[in-house]
Amino acid sequence: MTDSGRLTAAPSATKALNEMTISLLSQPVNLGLARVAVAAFFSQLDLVLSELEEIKVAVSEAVSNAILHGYGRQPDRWIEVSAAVYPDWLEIAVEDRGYGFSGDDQAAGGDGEEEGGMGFALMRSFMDEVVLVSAPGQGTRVVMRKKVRGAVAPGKPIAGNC
Amino acid sequence: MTDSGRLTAAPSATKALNEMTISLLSQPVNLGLARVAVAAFFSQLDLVLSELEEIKVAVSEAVSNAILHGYGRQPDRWIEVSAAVYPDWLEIAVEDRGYGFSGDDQAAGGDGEEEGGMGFALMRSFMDEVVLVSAPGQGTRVVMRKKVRGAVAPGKPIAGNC
Amino acid sequence: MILQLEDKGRSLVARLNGEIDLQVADALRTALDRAMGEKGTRNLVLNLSSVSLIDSSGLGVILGRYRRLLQNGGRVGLVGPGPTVKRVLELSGLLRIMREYASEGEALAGLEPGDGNGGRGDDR
Amino acid sequence: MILQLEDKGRSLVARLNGEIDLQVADALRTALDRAMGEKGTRNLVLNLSSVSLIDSSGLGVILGRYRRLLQNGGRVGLVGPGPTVKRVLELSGLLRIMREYASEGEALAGLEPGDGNGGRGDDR
Ligand SMILES: Nc1ncnc2c1ncn2[C@@H]1O[C@H](COP(=O)(O)OP(=O)(O)O)[C@@H](O)[C@H]1O
Ligand SMILES: Nc1ncnc2c1ncn2[C@@H]1O[C@H](COP(=O)(O)OP(=O)(O)O)[C@@H](O)[C@H]1O
Repeated sequence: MTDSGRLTAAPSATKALNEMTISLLSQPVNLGLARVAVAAFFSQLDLVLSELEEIKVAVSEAVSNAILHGYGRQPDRWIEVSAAVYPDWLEIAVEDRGYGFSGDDQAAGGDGEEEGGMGFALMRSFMDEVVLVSAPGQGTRVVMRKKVRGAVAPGKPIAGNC
Repeated sequence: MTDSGRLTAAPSATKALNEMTISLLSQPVNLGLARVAVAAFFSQLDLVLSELEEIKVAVSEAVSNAILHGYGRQPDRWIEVSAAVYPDWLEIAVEDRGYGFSGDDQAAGGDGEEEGGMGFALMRSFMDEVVLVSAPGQGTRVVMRKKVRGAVAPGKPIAGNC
Repeated sequence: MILQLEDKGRSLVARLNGEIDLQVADALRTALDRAMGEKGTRNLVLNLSSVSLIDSSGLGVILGRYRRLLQNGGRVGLVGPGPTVKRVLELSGLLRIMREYASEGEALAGLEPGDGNGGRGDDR
Repeated sequence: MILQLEDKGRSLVARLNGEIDLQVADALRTALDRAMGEKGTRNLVLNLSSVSLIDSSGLGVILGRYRRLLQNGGRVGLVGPGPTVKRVLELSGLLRIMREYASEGEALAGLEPGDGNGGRGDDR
């Protein structure tokens, strides 16, 4: 977790140009809110539509995991989704205070009837780096980072539809 | 502030059916984010478009006040916008830890070249109750409540465009 | 916000777009004032049909331009606000001092009757 | 999510809409299974052209229906995914086991060749 050159799940040393955090209850109805808020936040950048769509899928996976695995579908727990803009990249963190898991669980991958550990595979495909910090009984924090072409110049208004 | 039958700025005694909080930096670029997040959150209710638009204006006014008056345009301070669904009403709270103001300032209304205390007038027109708690040097919390026709049955997915 | 400007004789037509709030108010004010200054605009027609939201920061910009033009006997006409934008204009009292027109054409005709008589014709 | 179902002989056409995630997965699964059970569906055509997002919960529903139908020799055809939905289908390997068709018509013809020969015709 502290290899140089690798993203740590701790806040970046570089100062964010803009950041936000949204706290939501662990209910599937709030998945759309998490996606919309993150996409709206990043609409200040000049992302292309497919990038925004990929970010939404990654957010969906991480928040679904918090609901399903972190909290075992308990509906009254809090999930924190934060997003930040840095000069050359963007960052999303999803955190729960739930069950957590050990490396073994993760290696084991999915356990559902119909799923097979696709969540992290999609997060890794759509973001440039995914770092996971989890401890059984303490919760899970997933930090995802995506490089943004060229320097980012925030200032575009955040649009009403995203 | 504690008259019975009046909204207090303290959390309601009734348990919210769903709630969320978004923390954002005191920058005008984040106004759209505040509006979109609140509108996305309430898209789980069966509001008509004009109600959502009115809610967005009220949020815009309260967050603009926090940026302009609460923090005097300092761009690196936090504003918390929370939203909650109750059986018969919805609630939005906007809070800053800025300058705050006394009753006199409020009575004085606007001070800008071109404005005239329109903010609270619009919040009051578009919401059913607006309660203000502010103390000089400590910050301001505005709680806005809107009745929702009939009982609210959350569960509609939060849509991607709002 | 995207702003489109069109010069029509002594009137300036400005077509506003999107959400007119604190985030865009400064840029909008500057752009309108520059265009009005360059062109010696007498009357301003604001086409609001593509405005999805306006708040008091946006109202402030309109009111400021209104006051500027009024000093030279000019006026501001509003075109095409959607229902909620119109409610905001009404509640703020702007529709008591500025008139709404059904189209840009009617606004231009109403603000500048006789096309060049100095704009002193009334449009009550 | 809005789901529209149309029965086409031994195939069921399901037109999905919106964001297919954990929030709608249960309802989608139930609706598809009920319709497939009632109609004795052999093949399923999923029209994804109005799907704006699919995540692994949505993939799970598709994969589950695929496995169910496979037991009786049936298959699933996919129609019209947008670029990002298609990427998700590719990355998950679903497009290695299910075929994409250019239209509902082609999917129906491909899955049920000869219209009633038992669906054992190939569509490689
Ligand atoms: N927030 C979390 N809390 C606890 N365990 C988690 C969390 N996120 C992921 N996991 C574990 O990692 C595994 C792999 O996750 P993922 O790749 O998303 O696939 P899936 O959700 O389909 O199992 C999960 O099955 C679970 O054991
Ligand atoms: N968050 C806040 N922090 C400090 N003062 C505030 C805040 N919100 C409102 N005020 C005070 O209340 C006054 C009236 O606000 P408002 O009705 O929105 O009109 P305007 O913003 O145009 O002045 C402001 O001028 C300011 O003095």
